[in-house]
Amino acid sequence: MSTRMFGERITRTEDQRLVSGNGRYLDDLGHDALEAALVRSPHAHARIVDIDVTDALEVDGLVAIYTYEDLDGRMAEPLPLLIPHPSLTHGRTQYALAREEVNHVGEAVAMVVARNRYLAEDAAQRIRVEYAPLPAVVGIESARTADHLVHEDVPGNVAAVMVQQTGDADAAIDSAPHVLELELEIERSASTPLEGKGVLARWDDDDKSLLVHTSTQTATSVRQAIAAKLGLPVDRVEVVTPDVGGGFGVKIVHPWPEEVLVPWAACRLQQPVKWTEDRREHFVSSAHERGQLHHVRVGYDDDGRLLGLSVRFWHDNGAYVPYGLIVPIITSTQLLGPYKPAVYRVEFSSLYTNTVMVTPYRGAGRPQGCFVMERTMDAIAAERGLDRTVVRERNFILPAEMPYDQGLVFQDGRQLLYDSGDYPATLAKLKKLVGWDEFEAFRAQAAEDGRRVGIGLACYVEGTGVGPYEGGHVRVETDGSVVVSTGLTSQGQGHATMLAQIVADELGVPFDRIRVTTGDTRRFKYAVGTFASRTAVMSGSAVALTARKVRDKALRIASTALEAAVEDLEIVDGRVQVAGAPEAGIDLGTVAVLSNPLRYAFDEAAGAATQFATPADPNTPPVEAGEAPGLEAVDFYSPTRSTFANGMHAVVVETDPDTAEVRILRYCVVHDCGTLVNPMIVEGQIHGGVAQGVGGALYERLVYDEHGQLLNASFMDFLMPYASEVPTIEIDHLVTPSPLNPLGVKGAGEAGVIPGSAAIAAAIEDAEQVTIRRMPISPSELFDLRRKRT
Amino acid sequence: MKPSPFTYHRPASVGEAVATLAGLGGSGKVLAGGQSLVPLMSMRLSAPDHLIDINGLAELDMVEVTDGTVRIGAGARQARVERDPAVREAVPLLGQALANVAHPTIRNRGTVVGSLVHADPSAELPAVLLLLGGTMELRFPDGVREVAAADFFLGPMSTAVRPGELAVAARFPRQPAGSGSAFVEVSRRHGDFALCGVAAVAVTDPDGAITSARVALVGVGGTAVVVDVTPAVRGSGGDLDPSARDGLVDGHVDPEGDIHATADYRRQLARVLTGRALEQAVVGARNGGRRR
Amino acid sequence: MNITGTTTLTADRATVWKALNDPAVLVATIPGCRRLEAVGDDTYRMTVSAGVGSVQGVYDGEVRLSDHEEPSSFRMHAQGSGAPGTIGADVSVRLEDHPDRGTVLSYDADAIVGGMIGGVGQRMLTGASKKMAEEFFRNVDAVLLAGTSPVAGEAQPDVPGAPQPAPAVAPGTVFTAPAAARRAGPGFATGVAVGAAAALLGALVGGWIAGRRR
Amino acid sequence: MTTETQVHVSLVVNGTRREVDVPARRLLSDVLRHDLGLTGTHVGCEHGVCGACTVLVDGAPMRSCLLFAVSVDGAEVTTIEGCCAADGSLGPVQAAFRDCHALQCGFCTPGFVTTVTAYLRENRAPTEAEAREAISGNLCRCTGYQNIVAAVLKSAEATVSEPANGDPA
Repeated sequence: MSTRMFGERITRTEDQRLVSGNGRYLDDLGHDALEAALVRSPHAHARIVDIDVTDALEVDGLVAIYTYEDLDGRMAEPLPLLIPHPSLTHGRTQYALAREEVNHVGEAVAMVVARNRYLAEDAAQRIRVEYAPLPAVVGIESARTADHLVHEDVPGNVAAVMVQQTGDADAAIDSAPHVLELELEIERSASTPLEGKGVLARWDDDDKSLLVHTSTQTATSVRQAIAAKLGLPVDRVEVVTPDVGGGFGVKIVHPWPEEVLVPWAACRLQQPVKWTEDRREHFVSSAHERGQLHHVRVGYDDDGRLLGLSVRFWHDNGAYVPYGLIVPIITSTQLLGPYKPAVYRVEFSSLYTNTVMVTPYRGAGRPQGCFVMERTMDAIAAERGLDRTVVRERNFILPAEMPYDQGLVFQDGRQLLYDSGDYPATLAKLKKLVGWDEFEAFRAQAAEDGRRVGIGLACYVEGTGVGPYEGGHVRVETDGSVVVSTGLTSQGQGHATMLAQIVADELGVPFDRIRVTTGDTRRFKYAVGTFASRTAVMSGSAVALTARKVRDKALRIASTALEAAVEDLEIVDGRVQVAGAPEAGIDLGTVAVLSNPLRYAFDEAAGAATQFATPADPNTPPVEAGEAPGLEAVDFYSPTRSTFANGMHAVVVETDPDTAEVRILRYCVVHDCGTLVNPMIVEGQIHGGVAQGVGGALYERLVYDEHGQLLNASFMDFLMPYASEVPTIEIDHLVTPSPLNPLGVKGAGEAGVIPGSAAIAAAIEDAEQVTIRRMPISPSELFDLRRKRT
Repeated sequence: MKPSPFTYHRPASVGEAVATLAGLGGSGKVLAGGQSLVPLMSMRLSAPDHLIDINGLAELDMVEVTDGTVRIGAGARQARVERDPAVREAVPLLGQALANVAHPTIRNRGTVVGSLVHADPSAELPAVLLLLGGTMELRFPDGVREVAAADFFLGPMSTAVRPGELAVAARFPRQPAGSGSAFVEVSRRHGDFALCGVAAVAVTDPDGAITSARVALVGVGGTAVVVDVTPAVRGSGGDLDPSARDGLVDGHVDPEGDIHATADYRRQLARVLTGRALEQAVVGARNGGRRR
Repeated sequence: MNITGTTTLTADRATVWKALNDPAVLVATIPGCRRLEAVGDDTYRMTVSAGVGSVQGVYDGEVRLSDHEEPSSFRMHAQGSGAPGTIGADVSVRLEDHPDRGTVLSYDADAIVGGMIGGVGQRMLTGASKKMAEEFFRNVDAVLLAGTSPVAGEAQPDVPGAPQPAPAVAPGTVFTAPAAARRAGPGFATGVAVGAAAALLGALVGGWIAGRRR
Repeated sequence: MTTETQVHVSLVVNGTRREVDVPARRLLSDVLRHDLGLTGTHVGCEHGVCGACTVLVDGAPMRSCLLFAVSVDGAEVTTIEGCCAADGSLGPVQAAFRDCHALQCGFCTPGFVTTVTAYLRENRAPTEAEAREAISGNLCRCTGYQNIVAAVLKSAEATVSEPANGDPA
């Protein structure tokens, strides 16, 4: 067997292109295309009285202006509610262009198409929209009191109320020796990838077909949505994902208004049309996340063991809910982390506000849940006077208890059943890595120098690799190279490298002979998308299964050609040979030739497969029953339920006694995502996740005023961390293979971000002896907390 | 986010630039480094009908260090001034302040005079000009006028520059011999505008006693504010009495709260950073004054 | 955003009241006010060219005065929009006799700033607006001190032969500002907040962005 | 509105003279990307904060989204495409970014590579702290910067040995 690729730190095949400026992102395409700009609402809530485009018509280079009035057929209907749920009793979604009412600042009201973006913006600026402002509902409190309604047909602004429980939690809490109640809040943030969204559509009137490039996390589903909206046969629409400059969740939502408007305009104008989202548009019209308010009631015994846990929380879903209840459902279930409260009850309300809609952002409700659970653990430890790690250990689910049934229904509608994990071992590794037991000595030393330091930790369990399925296609070309494709998309996770590593091992071909394509519906039409840390689990398993099929077929064909038993054959470096007698063998390329009986020889290799060249039995069909021409296969992986990765972070901070500035001295991560396909890539995912966790804890928040104006809609005031704000991250791995999939892998994409706010809040609290119940926290806010304390 | 159309002027001389500006009345806007103006234009918050580009004017791209002053032309980039050894020797505070101005990439294009004319209440450079008692040189068709820093900054974003006038240079007096200086600030992220920033100049006598201690604070009012804390010097030892120092600062700052920090927190920073800046400045002064 | 302030004017309450409710005075004292058209009782359409520093914009809007309690208080409601953004303001103005002489004016403005400016104009909002409010009152005070009613002065109805604006202004009457007033510095008109807000927005955004990278 | 007047702009881009006629308001970033087809320069915010559009103008890193092309008429511009080695293979900074896994989605990478290329000419042997400082004007949402810092240090070693690489022609 050739050197094993699985588990190796292979540098990425994508990078040669990307570091030399040869990436192809959405706006790098379609130089011949007309460009679109949108007129967006400056009001959070208003009726549209009149739209006057007269002035805009004078703009040189203007091609078209569209408003709701122009939308026909299903384009005139609201965009789809992607994930319906029985509890989502009042689901509302937006129109591609606002109809009579706008429900958040930034909602699209009109689309301008012009010769280029400059001219499109000239025209957009000259369109006069007359609005009749309505009272805005902003923030959870104003949504709950419901003095005003976002949607007049949605009483109380309540989109959904959902309850899950494993027993009578209140009774358990009431009879517990100790009870605590906490109010915990996380503010709004957003994915903010460096590349915004973008769509390029080309209509071929001769072929009556539409080719759409879009910066999305799901090409196959965008394809279906466009076909449905434009009333085109699905087979006339193809969607291709170019290089995507980051997604982090915001690009899994679809179709964005522009994803149907731009193709629709391209069909009408019979010219290519492109829209590239600018940064301001991204802030006011692409999805946000995180904003939730939680009330916790917990009962526990003298040792800090959880006897009953009851959580009630309010989720600000913004103006619309196209993505259903995924975020709050994840919070309500993943909140439990590695712990096993005797009884658990959770109830949440998903509330409408006149703000940008809320859909998953990396972590997807888990950072909130982790913050709630871990703050609760710290509060119990403080109240009991116990070490924070001890309280956690006492509540851990033990390895012997795996698989562990939490008795809840997860975001995929399946049982919340942990497949594997060793939480005590993870914690032991973390304590060692950060030096938990030596910290008091360090604190004392620091205190002597007049420095304030603190340490905190947080644990999480993450359901990864949710279904329903992903598939793979693997084909050996006659030159021996291998093409692999899977339907989900890539936004920089190194999928092409990771999947090639898997195929290289399964098929026995050199890594550099493998080319991987993702997110191109011309190549693979059945897929779900890239989210929930699912690519390695889903597409990784799918291409592994597919490669095995191809391998079996190669061996069958080769055994005839080599007149050797399949069992005696092996594939080494792209060559099928008899084990122990490598001189007797044929290249996979030749096997590919033989797999495809030919009448015509288009090249020399093909000649070997023509009807007079092969010594085939004239009395059997050239393609045997049950076989198909070509050395290729398609297969799918569809697990019964998710696999559960876990991890624990510890943070050491120093706070400035005068300015209340917070500096992270150490950030330690112990991470268990099962087997690692490429540790370099997994660590990169953790680094990036932690940076977003640090941002969410200390810098990033989206601030709305009471009128629904987003006050920091730019990179100048939305404080995404620079290198100067992100600490060096120390990582240790634990490997508990998943029993659920052929590779033993678990997802790793979101993990890093989950415990950030919880761990950093704990560390600051430990340094400052203040009580932190709300994140993020700024120096100014810490300064206020200090004053309240004194 | 693309700018509105405008008529572009590239004058061949300062005279032509001034004539063009004057001819346009209020409708002309000067483009120097453009690190503030261009994003404003891309957001269409600024849409001048005419843009007068002075980047090509060699006569403005100069830094003159004389016995008395450092004169910086409107074409001189912040990065160049920051690195100029003669400037560092004559007015160390300028380099100390420039190191806090955004990021190096911005300083490669941004100009010192452009920043002064922009008059942002959180900008570092106006504090330096005010603290050192510098002047601005304003050209108009019939001549030049010098405006003292104290009369130049009228409020947030507003200065004494009249329509049709071109700020051609800024003059920074040499820091007194035996003086030390420092600039410290707190911002949310490295390179962001300061929540509060303090420029300090201290002078000590041969025995190390403080004879003069002055600061200029940014981010705590409509313009940078100068505070003379010399009265807080405590008798013989010649050190500053912290509470007296804080009292003087409190009397001069009137910060506003915003989404990044409350007014109270800014007041706290004003005190703390004044203390830190002066501490560094005094150390500098006691180590033989302007560091060479 | 909420802006409140108090200032003392030299003139007596009645005079100040009259001035702040006299479109001819307003059009002359609101910096950058190009045009003020009476479209009904106490309702005016206006065009203001305002801004600070690099940020200039032309804003069109409508203003309505209400809740008159002569000579002690009135409310003002304004909606306006221009390229940089939109403004909606609700201002209540109170006039009290100064114990010695003159008038103490206090205002309480609640403004909604929308559009591009709404998202990037935050940093110096209150500070700049207060400063500009003071400037505006200095202007008004100056006009009143000078004693020359702008009505008899440079600001004239554009409608030929229109009567001098009486307390009730005939709909359709258009006032234009004296050239001088158009280029005056920024000001915050509690009387007519559109101009104010416009100027104010300008200042804020300009300063704010500049703050990030000078 | 009538057709905008075009201004002539002449630039030396990656060693080659390029001439374009564009409106005065055309940003250098758009000229490079859409008029000259050098799409390696990316636009992440158009207000000068993210640094993705950073190119070298007469050797100094600048935000191409904050420059009107006409205002740098006659300048020498180096883009990410010009940071390759003379033979077209990866330059030392580019290679270090690949080897250190200093990029994920790659959108911000060109701005980092140009910035680092210029920085290493001034400081050939940065400490880790200096390396971090050197890239602290550029935003990356994927990597957490740790591997980018490593790449700066690695390319410093490489550039010391082969000084010519990455320099504009």
